[in-house]
Amino acid sequence: MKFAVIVFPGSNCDRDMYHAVKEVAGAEAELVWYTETDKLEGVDGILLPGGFSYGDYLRSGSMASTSDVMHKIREHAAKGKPVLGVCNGFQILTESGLLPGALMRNKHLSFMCHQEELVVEDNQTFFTSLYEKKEVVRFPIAHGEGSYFCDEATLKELQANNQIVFTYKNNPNGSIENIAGIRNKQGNVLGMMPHPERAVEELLGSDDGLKLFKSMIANWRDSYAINA
Amino acid sequence: MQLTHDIQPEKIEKDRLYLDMGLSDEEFQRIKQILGRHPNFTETGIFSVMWSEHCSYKTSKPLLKKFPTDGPHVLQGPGEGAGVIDIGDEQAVVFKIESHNHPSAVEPYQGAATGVGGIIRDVFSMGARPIASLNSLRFGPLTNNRTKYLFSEVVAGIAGYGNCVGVPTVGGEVQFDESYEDNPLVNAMCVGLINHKDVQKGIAAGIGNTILYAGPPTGRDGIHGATFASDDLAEDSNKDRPAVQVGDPFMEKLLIEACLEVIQSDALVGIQDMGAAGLTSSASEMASKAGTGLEMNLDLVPQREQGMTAYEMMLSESQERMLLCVQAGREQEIIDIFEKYGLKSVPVGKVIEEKVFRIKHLDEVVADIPVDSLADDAPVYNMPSKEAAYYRAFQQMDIATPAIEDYANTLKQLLQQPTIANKEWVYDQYDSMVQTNTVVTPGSDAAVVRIKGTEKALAMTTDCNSRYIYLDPETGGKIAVAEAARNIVCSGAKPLGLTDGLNFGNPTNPEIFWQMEKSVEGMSAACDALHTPVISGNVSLYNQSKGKSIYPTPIVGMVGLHESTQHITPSYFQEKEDVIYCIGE
Amino acid sequence: MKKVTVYITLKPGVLDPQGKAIQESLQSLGYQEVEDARVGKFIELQVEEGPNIEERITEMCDRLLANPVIENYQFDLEGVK
Amino acid sequence: MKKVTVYITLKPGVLDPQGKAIQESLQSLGYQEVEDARVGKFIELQVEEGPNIEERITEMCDRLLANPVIENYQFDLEGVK
Ligand SMILES: Nc1ncnc2c1ncn2[C@@H]1O[C@H](COP(=O)(O)OP(=O)(O)O)[C@@H](O)[C@H]1O
Repeated sequence: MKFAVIVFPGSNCDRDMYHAVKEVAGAEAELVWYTETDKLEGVDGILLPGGFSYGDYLRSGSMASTSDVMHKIREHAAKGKPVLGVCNGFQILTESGLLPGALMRNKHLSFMCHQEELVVEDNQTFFTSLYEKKEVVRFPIAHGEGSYFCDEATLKELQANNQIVFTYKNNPNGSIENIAGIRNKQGNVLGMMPHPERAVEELLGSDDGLKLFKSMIANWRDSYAINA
Repeated sequence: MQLTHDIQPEKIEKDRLYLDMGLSDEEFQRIKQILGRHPNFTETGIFSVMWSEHCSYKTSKPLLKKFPTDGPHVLQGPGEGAGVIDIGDEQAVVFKIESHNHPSAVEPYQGAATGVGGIIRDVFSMGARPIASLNSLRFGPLTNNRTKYLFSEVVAGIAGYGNCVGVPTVGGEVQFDESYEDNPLVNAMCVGLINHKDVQKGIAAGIGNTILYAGPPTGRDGIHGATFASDDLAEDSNKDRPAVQVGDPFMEKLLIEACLEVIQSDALVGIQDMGAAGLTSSASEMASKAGTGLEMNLDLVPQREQGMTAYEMMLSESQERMLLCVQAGREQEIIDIFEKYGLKSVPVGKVIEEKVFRIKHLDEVVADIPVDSLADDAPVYNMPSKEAAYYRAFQQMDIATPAIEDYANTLKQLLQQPTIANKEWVYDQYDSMVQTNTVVTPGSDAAVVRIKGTEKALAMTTDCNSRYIYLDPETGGKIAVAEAARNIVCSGAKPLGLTDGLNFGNPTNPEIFWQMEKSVEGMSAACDALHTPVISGNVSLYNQSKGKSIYPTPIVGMVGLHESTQHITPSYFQEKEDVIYCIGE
Repeated sequence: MKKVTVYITLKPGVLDPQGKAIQESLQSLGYQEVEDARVGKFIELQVEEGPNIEERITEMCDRLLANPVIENYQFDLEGVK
Repeated sequence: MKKVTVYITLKPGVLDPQGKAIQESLQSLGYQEVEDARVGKFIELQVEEGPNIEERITEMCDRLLANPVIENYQFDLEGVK
């Protein structure tokens, strides 16, 4: 499976994501500068890394969400291919409408960086099939604007369609329904605030995130094997 | 409106306008001698910033000579943007500490943010990728509202800038004491990783080569001169224009990536960041170090505001700017790299044989100065030193051990002291994990950052107990170095070397100078004993609060090497049943 | 050249922790009379005059300046309310 | 109850990186006509009526709402300019 890690001006977890999928999870991966849209041909999975694209000015993720590469990513997603957005990547996905809702300033206003416990609410997804349902995992968070918000109707829909994939055990930022990560209805686009790519090596405190990347790779292999 | 460069050189002398720029009578006479004529307004400004303590170390130089700066593994000692130490396998670690005390007292968020930005630029302008930041902070007691504001804004500023540029803030320290009430200390340290072959120098070599300006346009940020020529500026409607620099971490992030790509090009000759005294210091130092001269046309310098004078452009401290020397004819290759990151870079001058610093603006030569005089002819002062009266008195005190009745209660009281209490409120706001190398996060004695692709890791810490240093500067200086080294060793690493941030009061007071002298001697003795050379540093003087000097605060930033990540030890208890030992007396 | 000011506010019902913090700080400073605070932002644009200026500004707001999930906006063209 | 709106802007000459990024982003979306953008914020306060309301608001601005080193402010009392 070949991943592209999209690098926007101001992305800063791009190399971390690359390291996690390529050097630790052992997949093929390439860093793709946001203007190099032709490099996305032949890519299987798209990873939108964390950071401060365009300085997070105006609203986090807003300027990146209007860039040309997002059209390509939208097409890619429409074909049912996987897209994962982490932290700023999640903000870009909501800003571009690929995922519903919005990420707002943390409840206590300041930036927070530490490990949090998450609950895997749904292990029937492309991204989480190697986890147990309700498994508790430890991922770092690092964000100032990670409080997930959506209106009542959207929330009902998310719940009805099992789109809530991760929740916080001890909600650190004021997200509604403790939401830490959601997927789209089709199930091929996942956005989450916590950083799985920072949790792939025991040495750094947790390798609970590795199963997320391994799930993607395994599910890709399965569907590829079937298609072939 | 009268423009500053219309002020006649004779008037500068007659009205002693140079005093407001920080030059003494003797220094002004010396400038006249060097030039063989009266300096004009712009030239006076250029000398004043180059001969300031910040750029010339005129009072601290004799003391800094005492530090051991050499060792078999030192690749670059003090003198460049940051020091460099070999860590084997063709890799090296680059680090330096820098103070931003006065800007942070005026505008704490931006002051602290631009302090972080500045020290990161020092590190990547050496060609290194910044891999970690630390900070060392001092404030008055937290009971005061102004202090609370300063403290929370400084921390927010460090977080706001550091998190955005993607350099993890992995450690630091905070102390609260009355002596810092109006004069907080904000020192930031940055550590970078480099391959030997990539080490850059800030030189403008090769006659005819091009001087390239990269980064955002120059504005009137941080020009401290607005007061002295008030008659001149009276008609300027923006008289109350603030001298505060505002940081743009997004710009800095682009600059890091662009510069690290640029250094791979052999079209690049030299590179330096525009720090304090902006264009003036970067350009003149690059020529001075290369033994060349430099000619620059200010009309080519990108400008954020209209009608900027040569004086303003030369002294502006607008952030996130770099100066490069590029092989003539190959400018476009470099410009294209900056362009990829959306950054502008433009030729603004060239290297010349004649060793002068020649600045043109609006078809006039506005400065023509022998270039070496700016760096090499700066005055050096051997200040008088006198043992502090309080010290003698303390030495004569009887030593008494306080009687403790309730140990548990005393311990609890101690732990409630803001200086001792847990600092999670601070470091939780810092992204300490970006770059996925942080093995030991803040909260331990030393932070540990592994080096991908090797078995190695780096340990780093900042330390200084300024109360000890106040009580006994020499012993206190030794203790500061020893504490840092202990923190490194406890993490399992071997100390490599250190950077020092010397924060003191007014050096013209002989008792303050004595504090400086003794603490530097103490630190030097400890460095010698521990084989930890001083490879970079910073001096901040005239720190006082309510007319009283701050405690002498020479901060030690130390880096150590783990040969294997298997030897990393955090400072907290790990498992039940583990045995606790106490080593030492 | 026209000056356009775009005012962006959080939709009613969307929590505004920053506004709440400001209100609490004001109260603790002794301004008990402050019963609510909400924070918005405004963007001043200098726009070269041209046809359809209003439509183009509306477009800019919809495409970039405001996020319809959480924000409302309105704008003033210089001199015109 | 009075509604008070405090408008806070960066002083002229102070760098506004956010404004600059917005301008560039609008330009790259095809709005070449946008020559400058500067960002400010506004705070809507609901204030119980009382004596010296204007002085008290000025005080709030000076003490908390605006940062006098880099920002200017002005305010509207509902209906009054
Ligand atoms: N300003 C700061 N920035 C980052 N980390 C900090 C800061 N202050 C304290 N820390 C972290 O908390 C730890 C404990 O700090 P402190 O209470 O000052 O004790 P110590 O004397 O061990 O340095 C430090 O070693 C560091 O890891």
